[in-house]
This record gives sequence, C-alpha cells and structure tokens, in this order.
Amino acid sequence: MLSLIVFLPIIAGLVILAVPSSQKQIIRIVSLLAALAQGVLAVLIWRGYDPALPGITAGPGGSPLGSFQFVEKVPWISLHLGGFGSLNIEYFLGVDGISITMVILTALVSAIGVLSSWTIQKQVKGYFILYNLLASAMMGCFVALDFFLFYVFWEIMLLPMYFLIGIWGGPNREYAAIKFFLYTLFGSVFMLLVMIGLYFSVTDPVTGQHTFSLVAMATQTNFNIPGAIFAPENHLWRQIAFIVLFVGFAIKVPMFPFHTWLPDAHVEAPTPISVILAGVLLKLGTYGMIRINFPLFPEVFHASMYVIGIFGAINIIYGAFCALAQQDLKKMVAYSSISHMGYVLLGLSAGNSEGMVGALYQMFNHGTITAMLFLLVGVIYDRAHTRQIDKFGGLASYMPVYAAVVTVAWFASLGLPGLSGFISEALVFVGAFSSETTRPIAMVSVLGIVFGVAYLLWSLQRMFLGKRKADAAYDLEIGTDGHEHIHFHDWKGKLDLDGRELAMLVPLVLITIFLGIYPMPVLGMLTSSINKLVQVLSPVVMSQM
Amino acid sequence: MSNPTYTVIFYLFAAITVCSAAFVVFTRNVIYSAFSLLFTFFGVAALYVFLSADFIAVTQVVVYVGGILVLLLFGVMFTNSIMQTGQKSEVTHVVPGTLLLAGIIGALLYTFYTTHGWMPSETTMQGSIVERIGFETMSRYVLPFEMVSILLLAALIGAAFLARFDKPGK
Amino acid sequence: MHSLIQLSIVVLLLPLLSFVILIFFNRRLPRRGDFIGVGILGAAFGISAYIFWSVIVQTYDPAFRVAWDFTWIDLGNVPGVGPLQIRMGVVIDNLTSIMLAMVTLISLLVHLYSTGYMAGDKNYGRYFAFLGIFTFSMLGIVLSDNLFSIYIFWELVGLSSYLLIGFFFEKDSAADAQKKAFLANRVGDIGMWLGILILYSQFHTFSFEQIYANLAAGKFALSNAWLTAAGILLFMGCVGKSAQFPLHVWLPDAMEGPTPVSALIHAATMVAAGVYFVARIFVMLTPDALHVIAFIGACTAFMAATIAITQNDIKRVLAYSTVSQLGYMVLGLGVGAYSASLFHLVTHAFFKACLFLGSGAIIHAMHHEQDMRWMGGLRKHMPWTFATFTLATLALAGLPLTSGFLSKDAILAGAIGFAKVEGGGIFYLIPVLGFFSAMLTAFYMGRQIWLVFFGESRTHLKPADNHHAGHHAHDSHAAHSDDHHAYHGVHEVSWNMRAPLVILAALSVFFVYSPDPLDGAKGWFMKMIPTPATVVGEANPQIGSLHAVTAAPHLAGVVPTAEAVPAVAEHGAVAGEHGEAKGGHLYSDSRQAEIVHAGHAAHYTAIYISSIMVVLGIGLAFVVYVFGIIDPDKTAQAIRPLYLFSLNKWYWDEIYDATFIKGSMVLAKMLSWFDTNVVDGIVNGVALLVRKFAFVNDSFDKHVVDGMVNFTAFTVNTTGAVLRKLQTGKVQTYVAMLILVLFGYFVFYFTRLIRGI
Amino acid sequence: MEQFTTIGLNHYLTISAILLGFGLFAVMTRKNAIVVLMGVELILNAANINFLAFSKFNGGMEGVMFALFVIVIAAAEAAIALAIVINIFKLFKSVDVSSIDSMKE
Repeated sequence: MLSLIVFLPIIAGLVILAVPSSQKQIIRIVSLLAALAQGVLAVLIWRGYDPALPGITAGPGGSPLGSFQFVEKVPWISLHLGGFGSLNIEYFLGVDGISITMVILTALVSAIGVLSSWTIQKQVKGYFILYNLLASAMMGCFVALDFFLFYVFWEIMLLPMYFLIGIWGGPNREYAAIKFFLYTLFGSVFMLLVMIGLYFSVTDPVTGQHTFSLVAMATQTNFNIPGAIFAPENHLWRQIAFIVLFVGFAIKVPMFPFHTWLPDAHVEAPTPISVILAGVLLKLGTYGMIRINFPLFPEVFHASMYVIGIFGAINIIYGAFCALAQQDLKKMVAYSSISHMGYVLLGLSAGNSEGMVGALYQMFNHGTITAMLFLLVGVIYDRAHTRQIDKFGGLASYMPVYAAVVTVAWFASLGLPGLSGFISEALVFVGAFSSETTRPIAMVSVLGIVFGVAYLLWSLQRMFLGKRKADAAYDLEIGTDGHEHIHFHDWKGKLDLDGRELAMLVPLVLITIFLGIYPMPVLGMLTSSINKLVQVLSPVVMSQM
Repeated sequence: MSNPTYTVIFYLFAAITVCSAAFVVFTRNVIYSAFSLLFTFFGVAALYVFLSADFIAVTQVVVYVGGILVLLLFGVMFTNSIMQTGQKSEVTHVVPGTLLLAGIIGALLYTFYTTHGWMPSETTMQGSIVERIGFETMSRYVLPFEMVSILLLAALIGAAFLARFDKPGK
Repeated sequence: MHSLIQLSIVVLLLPLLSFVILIFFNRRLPRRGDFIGVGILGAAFGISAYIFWSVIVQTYDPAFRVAWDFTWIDLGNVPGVGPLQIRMGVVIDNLTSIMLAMVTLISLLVHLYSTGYMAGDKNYGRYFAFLGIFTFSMLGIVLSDNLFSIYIFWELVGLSSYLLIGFFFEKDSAADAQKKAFLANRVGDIGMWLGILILYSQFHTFSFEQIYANLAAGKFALSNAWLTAAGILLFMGCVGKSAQFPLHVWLPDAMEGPTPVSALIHAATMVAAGVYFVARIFVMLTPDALHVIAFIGACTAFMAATIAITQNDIKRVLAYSTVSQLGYMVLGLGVGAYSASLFHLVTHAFFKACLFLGSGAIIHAMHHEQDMRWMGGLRKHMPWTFATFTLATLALAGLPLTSGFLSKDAILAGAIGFAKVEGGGIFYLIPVLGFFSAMLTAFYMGRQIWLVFFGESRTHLKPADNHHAGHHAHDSHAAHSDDHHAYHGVHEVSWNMRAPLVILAALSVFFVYSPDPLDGAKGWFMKMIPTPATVVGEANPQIGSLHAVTAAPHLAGVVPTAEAVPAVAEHGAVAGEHGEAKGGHLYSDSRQAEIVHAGHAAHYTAIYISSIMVVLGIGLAFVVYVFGIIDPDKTAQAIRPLYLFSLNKWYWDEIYDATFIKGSMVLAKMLSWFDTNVVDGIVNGVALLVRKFAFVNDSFDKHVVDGMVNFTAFTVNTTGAVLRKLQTGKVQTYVAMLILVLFGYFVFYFTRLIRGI
Repeated sequence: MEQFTTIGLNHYLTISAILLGFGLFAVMTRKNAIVVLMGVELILNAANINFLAFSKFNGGMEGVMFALFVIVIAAAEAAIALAIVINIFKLFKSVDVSSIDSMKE
C-alpha cells in the first residue's frame, strides 16, 4: 500500500517517458491520473488507519507492528564490511499519527500542483517527469522509517527541485536554484555523518544487530553499545549530533538565520513548484525534527527547548515584519510562510501535547493555506505578468470571485476563527504558554498575530479595495452595458477564476473551512501519537509541568 | 613412414609447393604469380592429404583454387589492363627483404631442428577424419562454427558493398 | 438538553443560515433575498422573545442558569494532565436571555430599516449576508459558556465588522477604516488571548464555570499579580472591541460603513460585547484590575465627550458619544456597579441605535450630506424622525423620565460609592470625570439637535470646493453625486425606516424598565441581574463563595419572596447588613459588599449632581446655539489650541501614525534590509569566500599541477617529432619493422637458448 | 639419412617455414597490392600446414578444426581485401602500395 503510494508517481513518470513529447495533453492527463490515484490511496490509508495506535516507538517486543501501521519491512542492502561489521539497510515503510497527516497533505498538494501545472508550456514532458519524481520522493520521506531510506528520499527530492526551479523558473532562476540546492545539501551532508554515527550506536532489539531503523532509535534503551559515539553517557557528542541534525532540518523549515533561500526560491519558482515547496517541502524540516531529532536525543531536546522557542518567536515576528515591507506579493507570501513555520517551531518547543498537536496541525493547515496563497498569486501573475502589489487596486469590483477566495485565504492565513489556521495557532499558543519554559516566548510571539494582520490586510487593501490605480497593470473599459470592466494585456482567458482554477482552489477552501469548524478528523489521528511522543520526551517534561 | 614411394611422392609435392611459391614471389609478372599460386595451393592440398586431412585438402582446393584464386585473378584483371605485356610489378626493399627472408627461415629451421621437445604422440591420426570433423563441428565447435558463418556472411556482404561501382549518393 | 438550549441553538444558527443562503444565492433571488434576511431575523427574534419571556417574565429566578456543552477537540490522554478535552457549549441565564432579545431585536429592526436605506445598492444582497454573519457572531458571544468560544466569536465579530465597515470598499477611506478597525481589535484581542492563556495554563480548561470554581478553591498557582494581569489582559479585549482608550481610534472611522451598520454594530451590539465580556469575567477581576478598568472607563468617557463637542459630522458626534457611553459602562464595571453597567448597556443600545438610525434617515433624506453645518430646519420636514431623535437624545443626555437617566445615574452612584470606599483622593477623579462627561454629553447633544432640526436650512451655505475636497470621504454612497445643493429633496422617510425609529424610541422611556422614573434599581432589570460575588476577594480568597449562582440557593432559603431576592437592589438595611456582616452569604468579600452598600447610599447624591450637570449642559447649548449669547466661532478662536485639540481628536491618530504605524513600517523596512543585505549577505559572502578559495586553488592548479601536465605533453611532443620520421605511411615499411622485431625476438630467444638458460 | 626417408613432423614444418618466408618476402617487397595479398595467402597456408601437422602427430582434432576455420576466414579476408584493393584502385588509379601514403601525417 505505502510502496504503491510512494512509487505511483514514478510509474507515471515512466509512462510519460514513453509518450512522445508533442502529446502535451496526454502527459498532463497521465500525471493527473497518477495524482488522483495517489489521492484515492491516501484516502484508503486514512480510512484504514487506526488512530488508537500510537506509533513513534516500537510496539510490544520491539517490533514496529502494533504501533505503526501499513508496515512494509524487507531487507534492502546488506553489506559485510569486514572489520567494520555489516551494513544492514532495510526497506522499511510505515505510518503513525505524525506521518499520516503529512501523507494526506502530500497527496492533496501534489494533485493540486498537477492541476496548477497545466499552464506550463515549456518542455512539458521533462517537467512532468521531474514533477512526478519529486512527488514520489516527498511521499517517500514521510513514510520511510529507516534512516537510510529517509536520507535517500531526502536527497532524491533535491534534484528535481533544482531543475524545476532552474529551468522553469523566473529571470533569476539559476541563482535561486543553486542557492536552494547548496543550502539544503549543506544541511544534509552533516545529517549523513550523524546517521552513520547513530547506526553504530544502536541495535535492533529483535535481531540484536546494528540498524538504521528510526523506530529502534526512538527507544533510548537501544543505545546499548558501550563507548559508541552516541551512547547515552556521551553527552557532548549527543549534543553535537542534535545541533547538527537540527540545523539540517532547520534549513528546510526554514528557521531564522537559514531562511534566505526561501524568498528567492519562491519568487523564481513557477507557481506549482511554489505550491509544492511551501505546501510540503517545508513540512519535511519540522517532520524531521519530530520524527528524528527529538525522540532520538530527548535530553538534548529538553535542554534546548528554550532556544528552539526563541528561534520560533524570531521566525514569527521577523517573518511578519519582512512580509510587511515587501512590494512583491509572492515574496510577501514567502515571508508569511517563514512566519507561520515559526508557529510550528514554537509549538514544538513547548514540549507538551497541546503545543505539539498544534504544531502538527499547523503544518497541515499551513500546507493547505499556503498552497492556496501561492495559487492565488499565480492566478494574478498569469493575468498581469507582474506581482507588484502597487500595480493593482480595486480588483474586488472586477473579479469578485477571485476577491472572495483571496479574502478567505488571507483570513485563513491570519488565523481567523472558523478557518483551520486559527485552531492550530491557538493550540500552539496554548501549549507554549502552558509550558513554563516557553511562557515568556509565547507572550512575545503573540505580537506576530497583530503584524500578520497588518501585512495581510494591507496587501488586501492595496490590491483589491479602492479603485484602479493610475499605473495599474490593466486597462479600464466601459462595457456596452455601462458597467466598468478591466482588461489585462495579452490575457485571452476568463477574467475571473476559470474552471480549472476553481477546481484547484475550491477543495482547499472547503478543507480550510471544514477543518476550522471541526478539526477532529485531523486532530484525532494526531493525538495518540503526540501523547506518546510527549511521553517519550517525558522524564524531563513531566518534572516541569 | 618409410615407404619409399610415399616418401618420393611427398618430396615431389613438397618440391612443387616450394618451387611454385618461390615463383609466385620472385616473378615480376602478376599473371604468372597468380597462376603459379595455383600450383602452390594444389601442392599444399596434397600435403594435407599426407597429413590425413583429406577433408581439409578438398576444402583447400575448393575454397582456395575455386574461390580465392579466382578472386585474385579478377583483381588482377580489374587493376591491370590484361593486354599490356609489361605487367611488371615493381619491387622494393629487396635487400632487407632477402636478408629477413633468409633470417626468418634460418631461424625457424634452426629452432625446429634443435628443439628436442617434439614428442610425437603414440597415437597419430589415421584414416579419414570427415566423420570426426562433422561430429566436432556440431558439438564442441558449434559456437565458433556459427560465428564464423555469420562472419563470412557479413564479410561477403561488406565486400560486395565496398566493391560496388556506382555508390548511391556519390 | 434543555428545551431553551435547543431554542437558543436555533437562534444562533438562523442568522448563519441567512448568511449562507444570501452569500451564495443573492443574485438569483427576487429582491436580492432581503426578505430572507428579514424573515430569518424575525424568526430569531421571535424565539429570543420566547426565551426572554420564559426566563425573565414567567419564572423570574435570579439564579436561573442552564448550560450544555460538547467535546469539540479531544486531545486524548495527555501526559501530565490526564484526559484533556476542549469543550464548546452554550449557556442561558438571565443576562443571556436579555442580551439575546436585545441583539435580535435591534438586528431585526436594522434589517428592516436597511431594506429602505440600502435600496438600490449594487451589493444589496451581500449586505444582508454580512448582517447575517454579524448577528451570528454576536449571538455566539452572548451564548458562549467558555473563554475559547467567546474568543472565536469575538474574532468573527471583528471580521463581520471589517466586512461591513468596508462595504463601500471602493472608497479609500472605507478601506482604511476597515483595516484600522480590524487591526485595533486584533491588538486588543491578543491581550485577551494572553489573559485566556494565563487562565488555561493553570486549569487546563476554558469553561467559565470550572475556572471560577478553581479560582474560588484557590488553585491558582501563580502569584496574585498574574491574576491581576490576567484580568487586565482579558479587559484588553474589551478595550479593543468597545473602543476604550487607547484603542478607541477605530470606532469613529468605522462610520465609513453604511449607517444602519453603525447603528447595529458600532453602537448597540458589537461594541457592547466588550462590556458584556467584562461582565462575564467580572467575578475573577482583582481589585487592582478593577481600578485599572475604572480609570480607563472614566478617561474614555471624558476624552470622547470632549472630542464630540467639536465634531461636525453627524455620525462622528454620535460615534464619539458612543465611545463616551461605553466608557461609562466600563467605568461602572470598574467601580463594581455591575448591574447598573449592564443596565446602561441595554438602554444605551436602544437609544443609540435609535439615534443612528435617525441620523441615517436624515442622511438619506439629505442625499448623503453628513455635515451638520449644512443642515438645519429639518424639524418641519421630518417630524417622525425629529420626535424619535429628540427622545433618544434626551435619553442619551440622561434627563429624568428616560431610560438613560436610570442607568447612567446608577453608574454614577456606584462611582461615588466606590470613591468613598476606596477613600483616596485620586479615586474621586472617577465620579468627577463621569459627571463632567454627563454635562458635556448634554451640551453636544443639544448642539446636534439644534444644528440639525432647528433654525433655517443652511444647505445653500455649503462651499462647493470645500465640499468636494474636504467632505468627499463622508459620503456614504460614492455613486451618488454631491451636487444636491437644493433644499427641495428633503422629505420624511418611508415606513420601513420609520417603524424601527418608533420602536427604539419607545424603548428609551423609563417605564419599560422601572416603575420609578428616578430609580432604576426598582426596575426588573437590576433585580434580575444582581452583582455576582467575586471569587478572588483579597480578604479571604479561599472561602469566597463561588458565584452569584451558587450563592443563590442559600439566598433562596433566607429570603423567601422573589422580589426581595436581589437584596443588593434594596438600598437599605438589608443590603447593609449583608455587606457589613463579613463572610455573609451574599458578599463574602468585604470590599465588594462595602462598595455595593455605598453605591446605594450615594444614589440620591448622584441624582442631584447629574441632574444639575445635565441641565447645565443643555443650558449651555441653549445659550450658545439658541440664544446666541456666546458665539461658538469666536469662542473657538479664543481657545483655539483647546478647540483644535478637540477637533483633531486629541491627535491620537497622528500619534499612533507617528509611533506605531511609522515605527512598524520603519522597523519592517529595516528588517527587510537586514534580511536581504546582512543575513543573505552572509550567505552570499560565504559563497563568495568559497569561490575566492576556488580561484586560488585554480591558479595553483593552472601553474603547478597543470605545468607538470604540460611538461609531460612537451616531452611527448618532442619525442613524437623524432619518431614521426619513422612513419612513412607505406605499408611495407611497417611490415619490415614488424618482421625486424620478430627477428629480434628470435635473436633474443636463441641467445638464451645457446646460453642454456 | 633416416631423417630424409621417414617423413616426420620436421618435414612439414620446414615446408611451412619456407612458405612463411616467401609470404613475408612477398608482403614486404612487392609493390603490387594483389601480389601482397598472394603473400598473405602463402602465410596462411603455412600456418595451416603447421596446424594440421601438429594435429596429425598429436592425435587431436583441434588443429583440424582450426585449419578449417582459417580457410573460411582466409576466404572472407580475401574477399574484403580485394574489395579494398579495387576501391584503392578507383581512388588512386594505382595498386602500388608504396605510393599510397596519404596516411602519413
């Protein structure tokens, strides 16, 4: 099941390989069908998922069964390295509450990304092959439970992303692509070292051999090799490993001083890639922290909660301020992503159930909401060929449906109750405030809510309210019926949202509203896993609550 | 093999082979060379019979005399106007060639006759070997046989292609 | 589930239904679906009236309370806490049922009124949809039984306010105003949110009941300062929503919205939600927090009143008067006059809605002229409007026989009592400011009545250029042109706009609330809404009785008759005894008991002073505007700095613009610069360093490593030049060489053979 | 004397050596490409004699089979070589191998 959902896009990519590159429509439809099939599989997995099983660590007897679900575990690479012992890498997939939400999100955003890619005209074949490779790698990252396998997917993801930005991007695309690639690669190289160190420090309780299994690593008693580099008594090295891993994931989040690749990448990337980037890729950073960083080094996590929280707060407020200053709409949305991912960090740093549930829910919601934001930016960019906020004005009169969807998306982004973003932000704050460690940070971070309102409403006003500006990117015409219309240069399509754009946006809007009113479908899957995770981190958390 | 008749016939054919080969090499006339090569091939075929390889001898006659020699003659005719009397072919490096010829032959003969390691097997081959050739061809040497046949086919096609007069596109 | 709960849920969801129908289908419905909005609100009001009747009139139980909740978010078995759920629910008690009736009634009247006022607008259907979602959110606040859902509806009210203020979004001023309103509300909301978080972090619940029970049981683990902070922070939500100083700046600008919206949202309901919320959390406010609240209320009341006297826009005057009256309510809560404050909330809602709707009628009739300087003489042309407007004005000014007199007087009495009990000089500032504001209120309302309804029409005096340049922003309808200089168009408005005025004016008369025109405490309202006992009394927080509700059963045993139950209301020995008997059943907290008692004692003092003040104010208005003894323009010149100070609203907008807004923008620009140049600069710098190193490496490569390679190539080349001579291209030469080598091998072989190796 | 009357291995080898020598001489000294080819055929025949001789006196079949293959390959070689020669003639109007040195440098 999981293998199918992971490799389905790659199969679609192979099919596309066989289609002649002139058959653009067939290529698109094959991709769409694969994405829809992936969605159906995600729904099946969701229906078959038992929210009572916690995941995170191994079930009874050290086996992943009974804790993880849809487990697939077969030996993959087995090398005998003489004096170094043997290298056992497993093909090990499985989901728990943390990953299942991300699996659903990935399937959803991938499908919407395919729809959004319909407007790509340049080298369609190559584009969709890379796109499908990317979709597979992302899905693989979320379901891999073997560290090595995770790392493989993690690295595979970089390559198509590099080309998708570097070939189909905007004017400054090479710079952005290189920056993205080097930055992320920098993070992952150190991850590789830590990964190998972990391998030699951990044994699988079932086989007694060294293992890359994240499930085995999540239980501290499995660190039972005396004198190993990450053995429990080796505090210094464990701290270094934590920091290195954290930085690797923080680059992906992106966390404050490592965030500068994001605005560049977003501004240059084509719309569907921005959607994927913001909707799924950023989540991998925080997912990695939850899945790998924290449970593997709980005592270091405890010691650094305060620092993580501070970085989260910096992200929230700094991102909001930077967004306030932007003239480019897409850049503003990119910085708002930074700000919103700060909430995730803040929630994680709280270390209690409310905060962590909020953080994970925020990951899901940020995926849907930001996807919506970038799609909306793409809609106006397609028409006007500019994203300068000042080049618009009064659009609400001329494009009412677009304006309505934008309003929903913008308000969802600023955390209006009744829309999903609110619940996650609220839970994050509830958690962060309930933990004494992060309470002062939470009090400061609340300011982010105000500045979030400021930049979003200001941009909404400048683009949609008032009247057309003199130097706007469109012309005003008086129609035969006496009403005013606007006209974009060389835009032949429908002025307001067309059917394809609605097909992308309406599901997201509905999800945002539904999960804002009744969040339990997602939260219900999370809670038992998060409570288990908090328990895993608990010797420390309990003492301070 | 001390049968005198046998010995005499052997020497006869050996002489024919060697002499005609010498004539091939030393005559200046290409046509003469070609015709004396005919005798060389026959002589060699006769020697094959002495070596109990009657099938090979027949093949030698059929392929060399019937095929290769005819080809060579065609070559001569294509490249020289046959009516010209002075179909002399020039020579070069005669002195070093002669020296080397003498050296090589001398050296080989010296080797043959000073080597004491030639230990003829107890069971020399007797009688006809056609049946055995057939057996070996279809069993142990079936792969080389097939490959050689493919090679031959390819070579013939290639040769026909190369030697074509009016190449398309030229 | 109690049947009233079911009904209240129906009431809550009906306006939402109206919103959903109208937002999607308004263009397909006849009349853009306005009848759906009005009809649904009518139904909602009908049910609310039934609830009101059965709770207030029929049973008459001060301790009435039914609640129902459900699990909204289930966080499972949380380590360290145990099973944790976030529950949502509704509660109905006396206050709720009164508020329900009030909100739905005013909303219904505004819906009805809007069918006339907004007729012909191009987004007519959307307007009713927005009214629907506003009503839904407001009812949500009223019915909530926990802080979290109040916060949710609080924000939704902010949203609907945002949508309605910016209804004419094509005007930049409207777009600015809506943003400002939402932002100011959000600032208040984050305070409220922090307050909620403080409480949640201690008790892991949002429910009022459980929080108060825990507080009363002394389970609050943090210091008392935290509790005070929680109270003040929660109050910040009220500061934002009820436009209290220093976040009042958004409310006058919110008058950019359609006038019925101003009546509904920015006078009667939404702004009152802040006061309602403070009333809900009243029992957990510490004395320190209450002091802060009282002072902020007094400041707001005074400041807004001083601004109102110089404003020329008819709606702005009313807006500042709203701010001022909200200040009264907050002041009332701060001083502990809980019942009076809520009483004022209800009376104010009716008469202020009446005033706004009246001004809407005037604006409608005057073809969207809002500047009072160019009105005048409307009395003859609009008699119904004149009558109702005047009645509501009298109520606002607080003249006897009106509802406003009853409630305002009760607040001021409480303020005097509070000052006495606290005993400090500074605390007398609160009643003083209150009385002074009362006088100012009477003055500016007198001025407004005179300018609008009396005298001769001044329409023709309006300077044309000034009109276009300066007052364009005040026109509600951009579509309407501004050149209605002629007087002839003014006429009385149609029935659907007149009926609400009459109903609201009728609700501004004293006998609706109290049989005694001088004492509201004798009326049903203040009896039904007694001041609840605090749960955080400083004397003995551990034994404080929980709540008015829990206290009520004790009372029922003590005092058998229903009329006597709200003993507080009896300004006499009974209340005094209860108050002085510390640790008694009703107010275990001595301070609270004393204040209630002193407030009753000060009742007549308050009546005298406030009556004098009102008469003074109206007299002054007469002196200035009717008799012309003092020329307002000359006076304004004489005290020009003060006049400008008032006219420019104490320069709050300018101050905020210069500090917070500019500051934020500058900070944003700085951080953005920092981001692109410093943070990204470091990244690019690292990349540059790596490249520089690569260049150094490259030159090493070029000269040393590559040099060796080139040397090799040179050698090979030279050798090759020599050896090339051997390449003749002649096949036979090669064969000769080949054979030579072969021969050489033989020679070598033979040598070895000969030497016997 | 017995050396001459009893035909042994060395007799065949001697003939083979002489043929090889003549073949090499022809390849080396003659300018006509056809004669060069004839020399090559002589060399191949010399090799074949060797194969068969050793096969005869060793009793195995390997030499016989190899001789057979050599003949086949010689046929192929002759065909190709003649085709090349004819092409050369068409190109240079000559079959003089010493004058065809355009591959020099």
